[in-house]
Amino acid sequence: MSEQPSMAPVVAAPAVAFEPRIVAFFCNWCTYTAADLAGVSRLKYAPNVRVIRVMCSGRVDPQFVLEAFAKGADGVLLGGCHPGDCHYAEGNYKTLRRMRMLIRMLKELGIEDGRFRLEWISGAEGDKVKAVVNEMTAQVRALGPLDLPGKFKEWDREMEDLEQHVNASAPQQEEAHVR
Amino acid sequence: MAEQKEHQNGIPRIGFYICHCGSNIASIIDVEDVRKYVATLPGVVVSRDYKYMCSDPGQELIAQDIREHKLERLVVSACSPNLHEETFRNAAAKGGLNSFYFQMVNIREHASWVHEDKAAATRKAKDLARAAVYRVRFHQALEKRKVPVDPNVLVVGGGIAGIHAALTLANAGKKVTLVEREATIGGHMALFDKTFPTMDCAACILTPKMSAVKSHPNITLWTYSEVEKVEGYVGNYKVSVKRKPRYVNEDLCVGCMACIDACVFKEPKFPDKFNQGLGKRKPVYIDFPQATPKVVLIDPATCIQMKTGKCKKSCADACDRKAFDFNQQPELKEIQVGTIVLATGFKTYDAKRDALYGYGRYPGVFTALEIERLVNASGPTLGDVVLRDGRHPKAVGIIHCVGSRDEKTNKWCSRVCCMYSLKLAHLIKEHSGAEVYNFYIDMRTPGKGYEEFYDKLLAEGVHFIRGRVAEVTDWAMTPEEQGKLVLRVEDTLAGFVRRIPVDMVVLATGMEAQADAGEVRHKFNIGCGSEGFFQERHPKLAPVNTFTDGIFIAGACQGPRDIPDTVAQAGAAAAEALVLIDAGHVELEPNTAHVVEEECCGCKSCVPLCPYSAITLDEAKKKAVINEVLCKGCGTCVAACPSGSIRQNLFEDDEIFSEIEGVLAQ
Amino acid sequence: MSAKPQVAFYWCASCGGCEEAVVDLAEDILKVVEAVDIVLWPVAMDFKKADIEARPDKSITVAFINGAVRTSEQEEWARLLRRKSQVVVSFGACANMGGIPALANQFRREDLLKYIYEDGPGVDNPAKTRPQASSQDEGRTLSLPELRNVVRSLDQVIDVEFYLPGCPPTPKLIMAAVQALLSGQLPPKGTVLSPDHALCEECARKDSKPVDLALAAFKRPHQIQIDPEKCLLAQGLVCMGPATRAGCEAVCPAGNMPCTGCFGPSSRVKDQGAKFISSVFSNIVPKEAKEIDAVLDGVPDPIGTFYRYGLSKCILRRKLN
Amino acid sequence: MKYLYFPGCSLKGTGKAYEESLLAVFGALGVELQELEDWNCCGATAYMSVDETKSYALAGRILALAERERLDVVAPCSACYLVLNKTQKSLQEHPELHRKVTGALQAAGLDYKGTVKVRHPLDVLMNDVGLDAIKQKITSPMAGHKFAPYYGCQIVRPYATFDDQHNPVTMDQILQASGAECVEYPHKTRCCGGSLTGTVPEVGLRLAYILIKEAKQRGAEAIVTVCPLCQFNLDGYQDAIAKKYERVDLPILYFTQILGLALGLPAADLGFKRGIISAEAVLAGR
Repeated sequence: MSEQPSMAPVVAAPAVAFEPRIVAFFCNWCTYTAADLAGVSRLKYAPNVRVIRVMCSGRVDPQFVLEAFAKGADGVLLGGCHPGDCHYAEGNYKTLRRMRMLIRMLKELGIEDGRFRLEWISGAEGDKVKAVVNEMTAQVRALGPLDLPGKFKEWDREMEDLEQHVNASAPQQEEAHVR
Repeated sequence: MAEQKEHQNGIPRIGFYICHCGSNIASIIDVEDVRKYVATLPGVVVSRDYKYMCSDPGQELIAQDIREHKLERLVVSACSPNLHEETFRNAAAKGGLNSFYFQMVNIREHASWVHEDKAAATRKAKDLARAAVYRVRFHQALEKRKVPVDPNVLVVGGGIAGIHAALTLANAGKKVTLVEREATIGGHMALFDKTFPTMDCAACILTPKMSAVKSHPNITLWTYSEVEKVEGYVGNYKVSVKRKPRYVNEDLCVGCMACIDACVFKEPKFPDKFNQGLGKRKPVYIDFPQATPKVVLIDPATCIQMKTGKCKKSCADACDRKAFDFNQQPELKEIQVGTIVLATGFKTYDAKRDALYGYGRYPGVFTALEIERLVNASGPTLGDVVLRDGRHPKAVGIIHCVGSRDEKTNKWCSRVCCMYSLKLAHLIKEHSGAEVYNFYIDMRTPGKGYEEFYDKLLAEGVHFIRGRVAEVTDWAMTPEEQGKLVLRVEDTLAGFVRRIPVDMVVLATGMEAQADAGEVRHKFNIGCGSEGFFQERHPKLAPVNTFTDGIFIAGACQGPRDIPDTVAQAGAAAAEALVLIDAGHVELEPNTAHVVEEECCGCKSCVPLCPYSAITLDEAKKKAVINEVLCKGCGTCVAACPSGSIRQNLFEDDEIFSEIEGVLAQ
Repeated sequence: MSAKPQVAFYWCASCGGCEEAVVDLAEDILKVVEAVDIVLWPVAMDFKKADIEARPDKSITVAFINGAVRTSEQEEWARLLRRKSQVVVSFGACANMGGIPALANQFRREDLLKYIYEDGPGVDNPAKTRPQASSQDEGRTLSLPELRNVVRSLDQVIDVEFYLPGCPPTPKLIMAAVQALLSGQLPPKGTVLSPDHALCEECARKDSKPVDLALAAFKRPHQIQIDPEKCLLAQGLVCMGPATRAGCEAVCPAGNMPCTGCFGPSSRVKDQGAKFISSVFSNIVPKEAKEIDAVLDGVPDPIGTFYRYGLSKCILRRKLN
Repeated sequence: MKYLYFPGCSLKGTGKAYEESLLAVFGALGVELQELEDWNCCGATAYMSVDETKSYALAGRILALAERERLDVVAPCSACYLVLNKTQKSLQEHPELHRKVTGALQAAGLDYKGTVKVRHPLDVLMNDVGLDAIKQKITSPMAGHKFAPYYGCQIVRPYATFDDQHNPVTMDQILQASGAECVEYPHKTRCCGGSLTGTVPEVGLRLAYILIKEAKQRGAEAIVTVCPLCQFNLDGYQDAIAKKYERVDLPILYFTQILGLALGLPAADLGFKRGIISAEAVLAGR
């Protein structure tokens, strides 16, 4: 059996500097409002975060975090109201609890610490949005690309030869079932 | 400009619109590039950019396209949905499309205003637009929920803001309950002698309104009471109010004050809170002659009967209406209201925090509020401006911006201090003939007649020294300074350091949020800004609304302001409440959750997660059920349902998953 | 060619339990044998690969394939059967989600081989010999299947029509599936052939589950005396029942053991482990990160617990390194 | 309670009375001080202005030695306290500097992670020992004595870690706990003249004179301080002050000396003899 280097990172040294893509889930009442406030205050921060609005951080299913990574996010930021400040009384505590477990799981699955972050940012903390986004962007930039879609493709490349081999013996008129 | 095309294999027909917002968006984001790009996305049949999407022609453009191009979904890239989501939902409806087939993209607050790199901001705008285009496919037709609005109103706080709001609502025929923590309404305004810049007597303009509150048939006045708990939602709040015991029956007392004369303490002995501790009162007391309601109360901490049970109770004997009840207990009242106006006011900055100004160390240092009482004709000295040792000051220094505009304490301008310092300067000079020095950083007099008032004070010979006082000290460096308080200050107009000896120092303390503003806002489920004042929904366009519908804020609980602004805001809050009441119902976002019965296994995982007890287990069917009226749409149960059997309108799993896919697709 | 439907059984990376499950049909198997012709069943009958290769494409009515896919040989068989069959049923937890073999996705292939052929406590291999895909022996070339870097579910290799869940699927579900296939009354492609709600529905302990679990500690089965009547979650055990599809009739809880999730999630859930976390941990007692962590310490192996059968189908698929 | 003790040069030289009284008082209160082994000069304020990075490395060495002991460091000298705190803070806030300094330290077989807490004796007495515990051990209260509590500039500025920047009160409260009275002394954080007495004596002497004169006028029988440099300045230049202005003759003492007396420790163990201006009046009857 030969060792194939297929677990190696897919992305070779990129020609242009790596710009992380961070997906953020912001709760409507605190963090989303804080991001609006940062805008109204014309604070300037890194353009790497894309915000998905939810009513409460409690709506954020750990599946969303995993899905964001799987679809190509280099980092995922989750923003909610400060403990005790949730618009829905206690949604953020529920978020905190489940995300503490998710953090363990991500660690076990080899996703570096800095790629997932949970922050409490109140509606008045536009400056904190700026600080957190800048800090996390720098941190993820230092970690480099995660590129799970690329990794998935790379992993499945080990099946290509055989797929072609089996397909080659298939009759032409038949539609092959193999993926 | 626009791209149009025919579509397409089962994907709904989507219209995309990107707003220039004048140059707010277009100067950073290449809107044409975004427009062209989005036109290539599956499902998009119209893609346009326009100068102001929110304008009438902008909205009309959408409505027309919906009709002409048979649009089935709508995406608008513009500002924050908190601002214009409703506008474009209406535009969709105008075109005959269900309002909720719409998704808004925020590229102003979240992109053009916060980024400088045009290419990166444009990339971000494309990503966000793509996310919305992917998402909107899954949107469903929804209707807003209508709930009735209880016409009764609760006003919390009986200062001038609460008084004005309560009277406005009551005059409009609504039933109002006014709850005040102190024994009397009137708030800070009741402490003042005169009001700037007109110098009309505060009592003269305030007390008629106070008695109007008391006598108004539509107002229930509960003083010495505090809100304990608030439950429910817009239009339907259930409020518990604790009425603290006065140990005097409010319905029987007529305020004759015979009991006060009869008290076993012959002389007033205890510091009088109303007079900022400058005067004394007895254990049975009334704050001031015009207190409303005019009902005495007993301070249990100083009353001998309350402390020991061994007093001859001459006060009770003196009461011919038998109003005394030493066993009175706190009473918990519950009321139903549809809307709430919060007017809980402010507290003044604790002058002790500026150690170098010597408050609490030098008896000659006063706070502005203490001076308000000293210059007040009905105050503890009947308007005589005297030092704590009884001497009359020959020179008085007023230090502005104490606890305001200070990096170390409060950064904000308290807005009223310049003006009230001028007022006090005038009154002190008038009452005592003393030389008065104002030490200011900048004079801020933006208001009708305010600058003119400043001019008048200059003409009166009040001294103005531009400079922040470094310290107040009793260290005399010259014989003239002996026995005086010396203010050391850099006179920034003259350009040198001066030492001004005075007898009395007045600290123009700024305004802060109430000490318990944090607790109060939790009770009412509203927000506070970083300075601790209640947070308005929008600083310009919704200044008296909060993030909780049906709860409005008025006066200095929202931020420092003077009486004219406070009254205007109280009127605005009352009007906002009236809008809801007169509409008779409110429309609620349809973003509630529901359980799909045939999918639910009845595991109850969701039930305890709901803070509003909206989820219950149907014992017969063994399935969870969500009460839509109680559900506020946070989605916590949706995220937590282990078999994915709970759905949330507007935030469905497939909507969010496709938004994730869209934002990351390249 | 016979008029009876032609059926193939095949196994990939599996323990043989799924084969046992077929035998567990007991006398019902006679009805099956009567109704169909079995054209491939390596565990029981002597057919060769060449026999299958020789058949026309799509000439097999239905192929039941169990086991995860880890080697090139398994891949080849899967692809071959796909080509020759009209319907492929992914059979059992390993084929559906990677199963127990997929737990190997937590490790690099190199680390596994090194451990097994060099570092393991029972290994005596001073020459550090490892199996080679191709080697020479007395002039002949010997070949072995390639061990892939990733353990895959069957549908990550080939297209499949239906899934039979379970470790292994129960005879009842197998029989129902066979009957459905024979009758031609087929559900939509992609359907998992068991009820689409959570296991609690079928669990005798369901009513004893309190509304608010309010868990302050998690236990493992050997650490406590398990109450045979009471909801297992309520006893602090990690029971995956609420996040697991029904169909097994809660046999494990009935045997006083918590559900470990072998039926996979409902059709509404992409990632069983993530969803389970979201449900059970949202409602534990503490509110501070530190105290929360102390409770979570009671689940020492999160991946092995929440993805015992499903790591291939975890959204992240495997450990990155 | 156990702390590392960083004496610095002053407490071994001009401020010997401070060391003697400090050790005696802490001993009496059951607080153990373990002198840091192989300590070096803190660099004080002077070295900072000559070569900042090197001076950080110098102070960094002290912190690195201390980190190995896993104890808070007590730095009684105001200059040491300031320099060590400044170093600690700068290393924390500037990763590049931290890298340079640890580089230098590693060359000497040391390392600094940044975990050391630098404490002032006032801070320890107030927040760890507590006023109540002190009061309980007072056996000969200083009733009838009036002092001017003088903090100097360095322990409250620029970092006000345990007390108010402009009106510190910790020493006032400790002196009051010992039974003494404190006069209102608005000069408590004003400049003592510092190094100016050596460089621009006319300014330095004037500043020192103001402090002494004001304290006396306000009825204090001594200035009580926490800083060896202040003590040295105010005590040592009173002859020069007498020549230039007037003779004041006010004893300048350490707060530990007063507290020591109140704890019933013998005056002989508290370094009273080391002062230039005699403190006879304070000791009268003891």
